[in-house]
Amino acid sequence: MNLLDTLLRCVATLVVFLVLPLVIGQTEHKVMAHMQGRLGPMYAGGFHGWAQLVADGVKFAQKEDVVPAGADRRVFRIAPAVALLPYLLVLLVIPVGPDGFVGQAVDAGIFFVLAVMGIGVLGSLMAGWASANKFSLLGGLRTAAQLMSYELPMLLAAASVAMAAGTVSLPGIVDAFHWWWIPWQAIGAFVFFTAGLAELQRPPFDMPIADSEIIFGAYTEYTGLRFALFLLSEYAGIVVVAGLTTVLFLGGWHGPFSDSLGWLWTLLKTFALAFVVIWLRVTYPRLREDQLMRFAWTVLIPLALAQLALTGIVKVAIS
Amino acid sequence: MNLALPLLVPALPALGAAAGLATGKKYPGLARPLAVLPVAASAVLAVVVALQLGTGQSLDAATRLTPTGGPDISLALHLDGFSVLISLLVGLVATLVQIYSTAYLKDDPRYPSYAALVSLFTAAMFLVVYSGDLIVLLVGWEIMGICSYFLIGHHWETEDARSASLKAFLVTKLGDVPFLFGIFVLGADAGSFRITDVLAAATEGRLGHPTLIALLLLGGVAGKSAQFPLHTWLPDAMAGPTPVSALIHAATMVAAGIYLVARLMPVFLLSSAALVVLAVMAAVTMIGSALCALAQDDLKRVLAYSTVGQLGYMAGALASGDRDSAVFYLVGHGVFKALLFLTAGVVIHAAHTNSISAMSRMPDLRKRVPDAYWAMGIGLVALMGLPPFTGFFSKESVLTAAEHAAHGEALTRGAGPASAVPEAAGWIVLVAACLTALLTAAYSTRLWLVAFHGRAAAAPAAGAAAAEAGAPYSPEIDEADPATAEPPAMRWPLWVLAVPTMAFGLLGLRDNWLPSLLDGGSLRPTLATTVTGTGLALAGILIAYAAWRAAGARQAAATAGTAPADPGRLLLGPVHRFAQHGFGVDRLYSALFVRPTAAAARLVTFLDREVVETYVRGAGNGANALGWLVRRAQTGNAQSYLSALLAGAVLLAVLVAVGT
Amino acid sequence: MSTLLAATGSLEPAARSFLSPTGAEVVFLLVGLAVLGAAVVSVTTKQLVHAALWLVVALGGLAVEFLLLTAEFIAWVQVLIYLGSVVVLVLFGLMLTRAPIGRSPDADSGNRWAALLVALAAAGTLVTLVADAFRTSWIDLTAGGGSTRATGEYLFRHWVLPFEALSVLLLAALVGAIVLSRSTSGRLPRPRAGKLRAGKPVGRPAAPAATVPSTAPTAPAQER
Amino acid sequence: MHLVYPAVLAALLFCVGVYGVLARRNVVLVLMSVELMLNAVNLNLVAFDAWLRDAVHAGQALTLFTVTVAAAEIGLGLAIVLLVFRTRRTADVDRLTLLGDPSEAAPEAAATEPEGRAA
Repeated sequence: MNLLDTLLRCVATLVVFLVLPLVIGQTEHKVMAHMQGRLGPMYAGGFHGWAQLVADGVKFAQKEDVVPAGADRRVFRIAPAVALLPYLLVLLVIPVGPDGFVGQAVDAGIFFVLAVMGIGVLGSLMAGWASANKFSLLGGLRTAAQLMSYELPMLLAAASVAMAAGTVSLPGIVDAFHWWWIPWQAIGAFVFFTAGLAELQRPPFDMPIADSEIIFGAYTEYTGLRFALFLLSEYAGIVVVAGLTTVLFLGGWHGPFSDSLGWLWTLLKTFALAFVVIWLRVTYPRLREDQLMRFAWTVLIPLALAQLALTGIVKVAIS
Repeated sequence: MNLALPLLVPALPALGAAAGLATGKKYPGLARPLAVLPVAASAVLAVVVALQLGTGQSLDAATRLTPTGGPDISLALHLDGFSVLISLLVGLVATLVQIYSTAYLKDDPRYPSYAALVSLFTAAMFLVVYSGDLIVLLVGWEIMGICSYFLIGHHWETEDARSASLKAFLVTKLGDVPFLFGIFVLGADAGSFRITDVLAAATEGRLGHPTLIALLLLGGVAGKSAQFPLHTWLPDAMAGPTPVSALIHAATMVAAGIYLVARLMPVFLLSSAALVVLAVMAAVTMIGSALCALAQDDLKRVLAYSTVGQLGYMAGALASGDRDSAVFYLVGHGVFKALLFLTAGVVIHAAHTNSISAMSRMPDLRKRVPDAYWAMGIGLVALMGLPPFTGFFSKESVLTAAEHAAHGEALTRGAGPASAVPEAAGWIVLVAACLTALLTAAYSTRLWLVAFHGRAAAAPAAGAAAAEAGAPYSPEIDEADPATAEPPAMRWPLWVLAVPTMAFGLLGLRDNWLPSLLDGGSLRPTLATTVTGTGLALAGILIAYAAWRAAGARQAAATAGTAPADPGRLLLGPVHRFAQHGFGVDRLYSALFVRPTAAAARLVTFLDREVVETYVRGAGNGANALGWLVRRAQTGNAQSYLSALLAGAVLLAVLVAVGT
Repeated sequence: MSTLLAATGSLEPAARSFLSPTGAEVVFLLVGLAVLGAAVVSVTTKQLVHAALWLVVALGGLAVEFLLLTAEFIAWVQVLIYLGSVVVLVLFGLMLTRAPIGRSPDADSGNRWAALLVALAAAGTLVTLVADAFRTSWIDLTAGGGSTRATGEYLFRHWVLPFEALSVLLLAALVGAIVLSRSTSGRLPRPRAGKLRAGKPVGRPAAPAATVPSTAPTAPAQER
Repeated sequence: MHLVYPAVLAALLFCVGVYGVLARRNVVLVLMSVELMLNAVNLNLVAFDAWLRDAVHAGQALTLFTVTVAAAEIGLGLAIVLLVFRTRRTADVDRLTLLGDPSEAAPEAAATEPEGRAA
């Protein structure tokens, strides 16, 4: 009974994991096209090229799986999986609705999420090193440095929320949410979301994989399905970051009729954030590597610490 | 009487020496006044002290210097006729030597230290003379030893001077060892180191071991006063500058021994054995040294051997129990020997050589240094003992004393009973003194004739003569320009000394002149000794002159340019060769002591180098080898260190687990 | 049922044995074997980056072991710190010191056999000791012993002072690392070609290596 | 759970770490082996904490502290390693023998170097 329930939840999460990133990807295509005043892919599948992403997937699957001659084959092959799997695990614990509408409730939710997301760095590093390519190695190192730098503000912002809620369990945090948390934790939300963007290496924080700078960094030598997996991990990352921001800072399922329509609120907020992610990509220019690191250490971390202090003060004041 | 004056007498030269040493490097201009003035002041003070003391008086003052647990050591002053007389001599000679040295060592770079050492030497002699305590006397005695070492080695660049200074130091030290023990035994027996106490003890017969004491003291006396068998250092000491020789021979060093015996005469009179020994020593010394003097070619060595012989005279007088005549002789001899040495310095300065045979080839040496010529003549006549010069009276007094001693009625002048002196000692001294008078006259004549009356025609050039092989090295050669006359500072001291040389002996004629200053009693010559002594001296002169004429004739017959006429060679015959080398005493010592000592030293060196050092080296090598082994482990590889550490930890854990 | 358990409570240790392992024990054993295997490969493989990746496996396995020992929070800390940071740093270090792809012939030093000997001896000693000492000891696991709540309680109730001390330590380490890794080209002596050798003039031989720094480090990579 | 399982596992893991520390040439690998040893200790701490049912959970708290210290250690250690690599162009432990006796170590290193290269 219990095992079956767990299995069912896992399968459901897998399905979500396979669907939502595709939706985000498709959205990105269209949104970017519209924002830049161009058509975008219009033919695949008919209506506004809805099947474009599927076609892309098929194309990737058909491509030859090339491994460079000087590469470390095993590591080269494992790397995409290592990059992708953490997001799958994280997705498992993000609550969508109230009363156990979650893949798997974990006691130390935020902690688990951040710990597992930290593993994703390994994927980039492995890919970058195993490709036997200078640009790949540079990209991998840059990725690792960036991810480790931005993990700290992210952790601090999340800690602020956990402090406010008095728990590290994700459903517990959402349960404890009140509307006035939004102004209270606004700085934390900004820090968390921005750091999340950087974790995903999305523009404007895409220096490590900038194709015009170091020809896609760690992923230079990847083709076909493995490259698709990296892309998938990026879109899954968008889902995860948007979902986590929703759950932590935007109240998750809270909203009108949250008892019945809670999951919808969560999804809506997530999508809205994902739209912001795409929007930002089109809006902002890329940060230089040094600017990028300085932003993390001199802006985000002080902000996160300030938020932590504010949370502490208010928390003491209201209790 | 003011005690400060006698205290200032030794203190002034000492202070002058300290000041000279301190300022010599920085202010060389101060060296001359610092050298001359304190010594001269001391001499004046000595005169003042003598005048204040008066005749027949004595002064004693003492302050306890340090408690020893045994007999106390005190800073004691003892002034009587003997000491003031000798201090006058010391002051006169030292002052003249200092003045003479300012010219003689004018361009010497080490003049300041030299002058300071001479001052110190003088101060030490004053200390010896004035001291009323044997230990303080010993201090002055040893300071003189070290000063003589430095002064003889003044020209330390030369091998001669180095070995001579070492030899003088070691030989005198050899005598000082028994001397020190003698003083200790004396002090222990008498219960005091004060000389007055000692003498009192001697007259009261409280000394337990008079013979032992006297013989031990004789060792030191023989060393300092150059008596056989410790006389060998004195001829070698000629390597020092000539003024130093004058100082040593006339006034300071060698006089100290005689003075000491004279001072402790009552002690010696207690032991007839010691007197006999002293007499034999004196006899051997005077005859041997006179023979040696006859054979020497070096002017200064002749004079040195002559000094040894004259010291033998003094020792003979002492052996005869007559200390008055000994001191009389000492002062007189001091004056004319200083004159002779200073004259020799002038001559050597002018002739540029020490060798009298080389001098004989210089045609106008006589005219070049007329002062020296006449002064030398006066000195030599005094040395021969012809009346009315000093030497005559002093020699006669010695002969008289010996004659009396030989008849068993020694002139002890109250120092002890006349029977204390054995007749044998008197006979020995008398015979030896007569023989020596003959020889002395002979070698004096030879010296005079050969040095100033050589056959000038035989000499090609003065410069070549100086370079003649066999001529002893003279370090003073380059110190002055031979073309210029000797400076006045070198000439007028000669005349200052010539006056007492001629006149001093007359002081002994009246009992209330000089003798009253001493023990009293007559110093007048008796008729028998006068005739004997003068006759022997005249005989010696005639023999020497005849031999010189004969040698000159023989040389004229031979080809020109060979060895110059030397009456010594003719007179001595086969003995000449031995006498020239001091009868091989040096060689004997070398065979008896030096070589065994050197061999023992070599043995010790061998033991040290090969045996002891093997252990040392072995220890070092062992440590090295161990270090090498340990160093093998220090590779700098942290992992191997860590491996060893962990292995040790595991081993310990296992041992503990198994052990419990 | 509960009364029966209570009745047999005192007999319980005797009932436990190696022959009847529980499910958790079986899982623990299997994961432990995996951890051990990964660790052994990690210290023996000649491919440097692989060693780090095998270390990831070993450390991840240990996180699972912690979970099995009900130390949940520690398990996540293990994942966060070790897998997320330490190993990444190690990989950083390996890549910055130019770890080559493929086997490095000189991965093991000369005293490998001494090391093996020491390690085996230590293993023998320790295992003998531990097995002998804890032959009859059993752990009674209760859920929630290492939960976040429990951890927070003991950490901030009993261990506050050491916790704060550790924060100071971390600050010191941070400052130290920054100071050490700052570019100090002006103050550091220029790199030398090799170690200092006695009897050779220092300075002149250093010049070629300093002016052409890229040749020496790439040499190992080309050897392969 | 039987206490012997975690205890023996920890002991073995520790010894594997020991081997790594002693046998590895690259400094980074040595640091990794040190991490293995630390983790073995952690496992022991956690296991004994559970066994003793400690009221203040000393074992787990110490484990957390160990992990923190390990993080600091690896950070500093790598900084040092990189510094060493920057200045001496090598990360090999057994070539960092400046503390050894130079007159002895130099010929040794010179002898082993080509041999190591050849292998």
